[in-house]
Amino acid sequence: MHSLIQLSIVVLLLPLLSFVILIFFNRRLPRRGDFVGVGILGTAFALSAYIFWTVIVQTYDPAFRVAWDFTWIDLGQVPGIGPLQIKMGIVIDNLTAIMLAMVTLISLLVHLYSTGYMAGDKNYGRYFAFLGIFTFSMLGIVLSDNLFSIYIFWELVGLSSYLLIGFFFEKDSAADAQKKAFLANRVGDIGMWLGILILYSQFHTFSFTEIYANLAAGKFALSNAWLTAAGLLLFMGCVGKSAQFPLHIWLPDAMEGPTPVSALIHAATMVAAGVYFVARIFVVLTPDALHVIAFIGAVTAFMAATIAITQNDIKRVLAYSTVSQLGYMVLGLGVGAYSAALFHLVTHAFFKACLFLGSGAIIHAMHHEQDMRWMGGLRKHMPWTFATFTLATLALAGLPLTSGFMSKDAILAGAIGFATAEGGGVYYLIPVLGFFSAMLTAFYMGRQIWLVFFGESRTHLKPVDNHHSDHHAHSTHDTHNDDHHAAHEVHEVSWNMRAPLVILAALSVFFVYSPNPLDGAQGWFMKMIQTPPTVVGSYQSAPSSEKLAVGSQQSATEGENSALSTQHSALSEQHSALTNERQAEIAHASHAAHFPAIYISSIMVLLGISLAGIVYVFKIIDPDKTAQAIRPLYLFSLNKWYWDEIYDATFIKGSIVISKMLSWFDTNIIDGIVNGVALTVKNIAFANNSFDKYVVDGLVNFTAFSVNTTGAVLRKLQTGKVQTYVVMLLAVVFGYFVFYFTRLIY
Amino acid sequence: MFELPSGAEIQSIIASLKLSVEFFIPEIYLSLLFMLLIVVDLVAKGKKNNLLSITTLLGLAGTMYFIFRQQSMPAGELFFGMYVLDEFAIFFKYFFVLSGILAVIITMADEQFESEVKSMGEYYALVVAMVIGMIMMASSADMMMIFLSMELVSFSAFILTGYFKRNPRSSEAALKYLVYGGVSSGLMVYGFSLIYGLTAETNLINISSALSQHGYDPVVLILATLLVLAGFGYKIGAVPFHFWAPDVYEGAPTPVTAYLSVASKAAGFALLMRFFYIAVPHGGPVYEDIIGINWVSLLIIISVASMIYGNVVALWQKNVKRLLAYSSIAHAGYLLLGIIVMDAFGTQATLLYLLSYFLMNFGAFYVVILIANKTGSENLEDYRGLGKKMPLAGAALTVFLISLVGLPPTFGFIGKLMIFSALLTKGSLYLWLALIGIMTSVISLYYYMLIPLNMYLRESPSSEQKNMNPGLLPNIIMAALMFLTIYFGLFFQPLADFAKYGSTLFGLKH
Amino acid sequence: MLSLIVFLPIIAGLIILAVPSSQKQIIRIVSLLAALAQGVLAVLIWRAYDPSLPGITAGPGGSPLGSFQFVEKVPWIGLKLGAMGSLNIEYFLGVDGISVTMVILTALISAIGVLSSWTIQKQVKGYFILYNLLASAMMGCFVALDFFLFYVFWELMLLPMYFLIGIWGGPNREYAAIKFFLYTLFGSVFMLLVMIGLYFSVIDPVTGNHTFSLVAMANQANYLQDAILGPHNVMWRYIAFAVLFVGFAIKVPMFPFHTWLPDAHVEAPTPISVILAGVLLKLGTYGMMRINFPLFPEVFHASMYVIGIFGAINIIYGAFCALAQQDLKKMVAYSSISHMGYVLLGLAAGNSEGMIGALYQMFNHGTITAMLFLLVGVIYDRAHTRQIDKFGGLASYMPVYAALVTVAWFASLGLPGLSGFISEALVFVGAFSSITTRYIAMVSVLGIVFGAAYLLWSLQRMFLGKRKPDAAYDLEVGADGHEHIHFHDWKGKIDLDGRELTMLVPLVVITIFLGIYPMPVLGMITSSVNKLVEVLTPLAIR
Amino acid sequence: MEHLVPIGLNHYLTISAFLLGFGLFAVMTRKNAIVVLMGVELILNAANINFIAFSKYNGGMGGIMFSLFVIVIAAAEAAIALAIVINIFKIFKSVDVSSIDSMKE
Repeated sequence: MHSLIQLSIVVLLLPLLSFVILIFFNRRLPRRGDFVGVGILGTAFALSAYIFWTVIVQTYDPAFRVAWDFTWIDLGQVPGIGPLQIKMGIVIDNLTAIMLAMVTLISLLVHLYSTGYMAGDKNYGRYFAFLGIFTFSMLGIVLSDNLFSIYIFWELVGLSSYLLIGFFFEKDSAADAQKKAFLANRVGDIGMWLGILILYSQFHTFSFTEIYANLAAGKFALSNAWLTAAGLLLFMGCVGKSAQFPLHIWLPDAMEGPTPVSALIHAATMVAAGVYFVARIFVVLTPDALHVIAFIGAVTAFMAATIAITQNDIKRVLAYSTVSQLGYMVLGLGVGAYSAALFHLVTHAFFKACLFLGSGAIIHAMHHEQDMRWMGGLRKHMPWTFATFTLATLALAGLPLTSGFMSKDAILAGAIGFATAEGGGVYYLIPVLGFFSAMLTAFYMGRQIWLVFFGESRTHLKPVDNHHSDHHAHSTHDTHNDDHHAAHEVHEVSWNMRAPLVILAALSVFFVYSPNPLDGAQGWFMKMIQTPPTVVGSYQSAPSSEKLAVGSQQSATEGENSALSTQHSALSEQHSALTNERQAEIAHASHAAHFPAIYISSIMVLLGISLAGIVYVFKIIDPDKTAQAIRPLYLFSLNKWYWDEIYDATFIKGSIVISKMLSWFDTNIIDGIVNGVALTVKNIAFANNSFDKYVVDGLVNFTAFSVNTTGAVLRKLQTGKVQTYVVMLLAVVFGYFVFYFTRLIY
Repeated sequence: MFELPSGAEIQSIIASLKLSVEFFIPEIYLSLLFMLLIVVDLVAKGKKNNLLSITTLLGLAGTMYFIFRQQSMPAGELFFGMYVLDEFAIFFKYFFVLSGILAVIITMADEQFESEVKSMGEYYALVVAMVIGMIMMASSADMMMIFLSMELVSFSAFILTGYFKRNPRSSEAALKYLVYGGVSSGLMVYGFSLIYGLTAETNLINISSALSQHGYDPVVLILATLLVLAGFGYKIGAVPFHFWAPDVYEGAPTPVTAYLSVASKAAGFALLMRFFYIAVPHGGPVYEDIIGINWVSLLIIISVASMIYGNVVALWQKNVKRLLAYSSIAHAGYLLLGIIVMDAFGTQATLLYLLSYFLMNFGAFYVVILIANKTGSENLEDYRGLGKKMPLAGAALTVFLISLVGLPPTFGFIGKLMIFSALLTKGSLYLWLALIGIMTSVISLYYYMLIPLNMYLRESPSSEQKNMNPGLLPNIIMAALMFLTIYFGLFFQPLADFAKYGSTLFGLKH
Repeated sequence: MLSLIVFLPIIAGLIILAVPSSQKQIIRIVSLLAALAQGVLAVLIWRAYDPSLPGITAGPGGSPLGSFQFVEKVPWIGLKLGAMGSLNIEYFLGVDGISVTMVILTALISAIGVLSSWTIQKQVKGYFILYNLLASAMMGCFVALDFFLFYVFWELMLLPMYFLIGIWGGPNREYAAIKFFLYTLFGSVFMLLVMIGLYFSVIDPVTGNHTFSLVAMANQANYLQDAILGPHNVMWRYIAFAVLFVGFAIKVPMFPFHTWLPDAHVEAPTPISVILAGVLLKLGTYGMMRINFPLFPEVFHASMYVIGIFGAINIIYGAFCALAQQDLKKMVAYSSISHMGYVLLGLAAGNSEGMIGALYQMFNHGTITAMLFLLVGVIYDRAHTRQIDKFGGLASYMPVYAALVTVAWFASLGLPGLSGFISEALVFVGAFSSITTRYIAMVSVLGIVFGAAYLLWSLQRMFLGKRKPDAAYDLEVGADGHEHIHFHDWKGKIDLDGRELTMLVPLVVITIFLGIYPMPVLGMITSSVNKLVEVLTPLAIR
Repeated sequence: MEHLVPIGLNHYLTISAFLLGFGLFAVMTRKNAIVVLMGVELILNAANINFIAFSKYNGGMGGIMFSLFVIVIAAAEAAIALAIVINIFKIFKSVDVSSIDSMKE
């Protein structure tokens, strides 16, 4: 077993250890054992930093890959298949190493931050335990080498997110939010699960490498539609987890959780897992699938941005911006800008975490005030927060010299290239939406910065009545009953909350990633993460000959250093000869589109910022008046495009109604049938019971008449009278006789 | 017109009579016991001690010995073919003597006799007389003998039914029984006369040969058969000849009810089997039309009617005795299933079912009597909460009822198993019959379970704590019956072999 | 060994019979000891079991001894039937991969059931006698390899169940009890006919007689060509299959034969619900795997589609009905219907993944649902109501209970890391891999969402948020300044007490352990199931 | 006298048939228990006539024997019947068969 593998296993298990310790013993430990969590995460980070160093810095090889697996479930000698095992395994390549370092780092910082932020909460210990299990599952996703284990950890992050969103479960809003998050994710997951099943049912394995090898070898028996479906279904997992349209609704509500959790799970890591997963399965995505993905990403980016501009809750603005940025990443993957998307994933993780922690600091300082309308003028009181927050904002907005600029620009360039490569038309919608969202991003971030840090404090403007409303965060927090008078004494947060801000802000600057502030492609990241050649090309229509040349030469370079090249390079090369021309084309187009993208995006960003300035700094346009002017649009945005209402009206109400109907059906119809049968039996019994009373009478009358007796006697014949019985006896004998007699005659 | 027999002939007649007598010892012995009982009754006038009952028990027990000795004797005809001795007869001899014994036992347990009648007088004598009659029914091979024995049984039964002279229900039952029985036996005799007219024979074996040799007028034969069937049907209490049964069973003293529902029904079946197996010519597959009239279809109709009618009407009964009466009608239907198969396996199944029915029905009635002794009622409502007050009785009754339903691990289940197996050996021909049997037995579960339902699931309205313990001896007997019901449900080998032994009839050509 | 494990409870019952009914504690302890002894034996069997032997059909030379384990085979009844040959019944016990897990499960659940019966105060003696009878019958069903013996045990279960529900049950118990009885009897009586039919159709290769031995029946070579259920009688074979299937499906219970289950559960006392859901339901699917399918492989192969559809209906229908329930116990009852649907689906897949998944799901559903019903019982003991809306915010006041409920609930909705997930996953993998059931599987996947929906919703309504105004308990501020709750007329511990923990913790541990490392159970069943699949696959496809 | 048809089997049978009819009629319609029982006797005697007639026409003593036994049985039955009817009269103060119907469904 490779030493890195052993290390990574340790890294994986350390947070679990922290969970186990804290969940059982936190009340017995001093300080509820928060130091355990921080210490363990520190160790984990140190180890993963070492892994990062070895993989990225020392062996500077894009094709680096070590893997290890073991048999988890052995299904024995399966008829028709032979020996069948379900394996679990770990793979470490550049992407893993980077994600490993990123996840552990942010998790560590959040742990540290939480020691200040969550201090005094009555479930303090449990909180750190939950952080532990989350980190464990997240690392699991990062390290998995097969679909099955990814699915497992996928669900586990869902669980930990469920637990952490509902950490203040006394609040109904929190309880609702956690349920909503879990269910929305479940919807995504069943899609993902079906996608996994499609691939498994063909190859009876979950392992990435084996599936890709089989696909490359053309062993996929079903039609291409199935393959596209598989890709899209797998992508559904990402839609749920990364809050893509139309399953984005849960993420904003997830802000009910503690702010550090929002930073860790709902900004930096878990939501990015979706993107990571799509990157992992990138090679099985057919062009059709990629188109859908690209459009979904674009729509998400745009929609979220439009919503973000009208939100007042500081965290909700950030939440929607997260959705928007995730949209960018998905868009990037969709258009084939593989490394750019992942690059944006990493950069976004850092500056968005920084923003969330900053907002946390603000909320903390403001004693759990979250509404930006009642903030303002904080820069004097909290310089550190102000500085870091602003830097992260610039990165998010994508101004030059920031990490965000490079990554976003790379994606947009890819979008343009994609559009041109696909021959323009409707495909230009994607870059257009991207650029427009960039502008909106700049606008709402500018708005936020202004509302929070500049101007005068507006705390006194706040209407007092919604102090204890549900929207009011942490209403059950132990230290919340001093809100009114505490509002004035705003002060900078303590060191253990400040340090993370600084570190994360530092990581949002360009030189961390690339020497050239204008081109991320020259940085180590883009070099280390390169687009793997698709394995589904052979399922496409054969390309025209002149493209073939490009494709082959392209794949020659990529075939060697692809993640697959380990054992199946021969296969992948041979067919990628006629497959990868599309990627190549896009790559070329993107290179061409690089500088146009820079210009356009910079202009867009400046537009956005200046617009924000016009509205909020120089007050040339009064936002409220504008809102009145375009009220429908304003409400549309404010109410998040009414998605919640729509879903509530359709799916949720729908299933409740159906369930009520079925349950009624169950108790009344199905059961009714059963009881009905029983009843009929009893009624037959009743009929039989009164057999003597009525039928016998009839026969009696008949027989008696046939023996020519008087009606007076007839009336007297009643059941319970032996003579009736005799008559009956004779009637039967006679009846039989007649019956057989006739049978004899005829 | 008839010339007198010569001396030599008379000699030979006497010789053969003497010969036959050796094979007739159990009957003779029982007749002696009958007279002895009357004498004893005269001696112990008025005094209500157990002298009579004990004597009866010992006497009947003694009979077993003679019957046992007959097992070693060769099967054959006695008294010029009037009477046969074969395994079939021996099986039923055991059966009837045992049921006589049980009848006496449960009579001893019934306290109603103290209140209703001054002296047991000829009661036990009549029980014995009935045993004799039934034994002869099972062994007679001649219509004349059949008639005689049947009337012997019937008359004793009439008197036993009306034994509670001052009890209107008892007397009413006796009257109904008398009239109905009289008419149906009368019809049967008329049918006999017609058969005699057709064949000039009264011996079953000769009848069958005569019928198959000389042929016959179908219409007359149909009429005759139907009339005969009326007589038999009345004995086995099968629909549509059942109308007397509910009233008589309800009105008669409970021990008599039990006795009738088991023993006299069994006697009827013995007769039915012998008549249909022997007298009906067996040409080719039995279930094809043999003599213009499809006997089996006739029996099928009767049995289906009995199963359905008995079970569904029982659903509405509130009186336990009446409920058991209807259940006995239903069981007649199940028993007929075994006869319909018309082969050795079917006979064996029927006999085994009779054994199981004997055990569980006597058991059920015994418990009913013990409960009636304490509560003085046989109504379903008055069974509420008895499960706690009389745990053993409750458990025993439940076991007997479960056995009547035919659930394992009870003897009743084995009976049903054999019957259905016999049906299915004919392939899918009789499957639908088996289905009806199954269905109706599911229905029967409902009304049988009404009794445990009342005993266990419901609380008794009156909570007075009087001693409900039926006493040591009854408890032992009850437990013994219960144990046997379960034991034979698990290890039925001996009884099944016994039934197999009993399933060979003299003169039956399979 | 198997005889011992089967009859231990009956022996205990006989001992109890001798104990005066006033000595409640002794009675309880006797049954507990019997159950524990059973558990020990189960562990011994587990340790001594050799997973390499497949079972299902006869081993080399037609002798079951080569293939089954712990075999006990003594002639029981041997009747000469003259023309019909003879009626041979054997006392024939043995386990293979399919039954051994069920044996272990049964032992476990009965032991837990005894513990949970500790609080029964009414007619303790009668209760435990019946309980032990039931335990024996269940165990017998799982180890019997002779159809007759199986049938005897099968029917033997009905009566104790009837009384246990009917006497110790809730207000509407009479209805529920008789409904259960009639329903299940209706299913099983037809089984009797099929059993007889099979008897006359099968010849034991060793003795040359007809036989009830399931091992011989599972081998199509032993069938008389034109016997009533012989290979030539196609129609009757289909009918017989259907009849058997309905008989078992009623026990499962499969839509539309399921309506007895909610009533029975709602009325039954907690331990009986545990037994019912934990073991009895498994008997239905076990019967299918042991009898229904291997005896009529070609019919099974023809009807896989139908079975799969019914499985899907169970999954989704059950989930929807559960979503609508107000009574927590009824919700759990419907959830079992939904989860047994997974078993049906896995069986319908007819391939190893599916069947292994189904069998494993049977085991896991046994443990998990037992846990659910125990937890429901806990709250019912305290609050005397199960209306979900009568609670709220319990998590703050009963942390341990809430934690266990969370584990159980998530196990039930198939969270990875808990045993339920693996079985459900395998079921889906199998169902999707088989072309027959692929689309059915795609529909059934919805069950995952709705399962999560009703479970999380009930969780939220009962445990999260704050106390509802009309809740079944009161709040009072304790000495330490924190709020506590107290239930009316409940003297015991508010949170779980020792006895309840002893019942629950083992189940939780098992659930988690088997979720992380399933091989201890899967290892025992794989070879048998693979063999079963082989038997079921018609030669054409094989 | 030669114009008179000689009495043949059919005449006997017809008579017995009539007897049977009358007997059944009596049993079914008469209220008085005694009359009902006389109806039963009629039935038996109808059978007797059959037996004797048949025994005359196809020879053999069986029929005659049978009829003798039937007569004896009839006598015994009459005795028992009377006993029961008297008892009924003691209790119900009437022998009207149709009024004795306390036991019914």
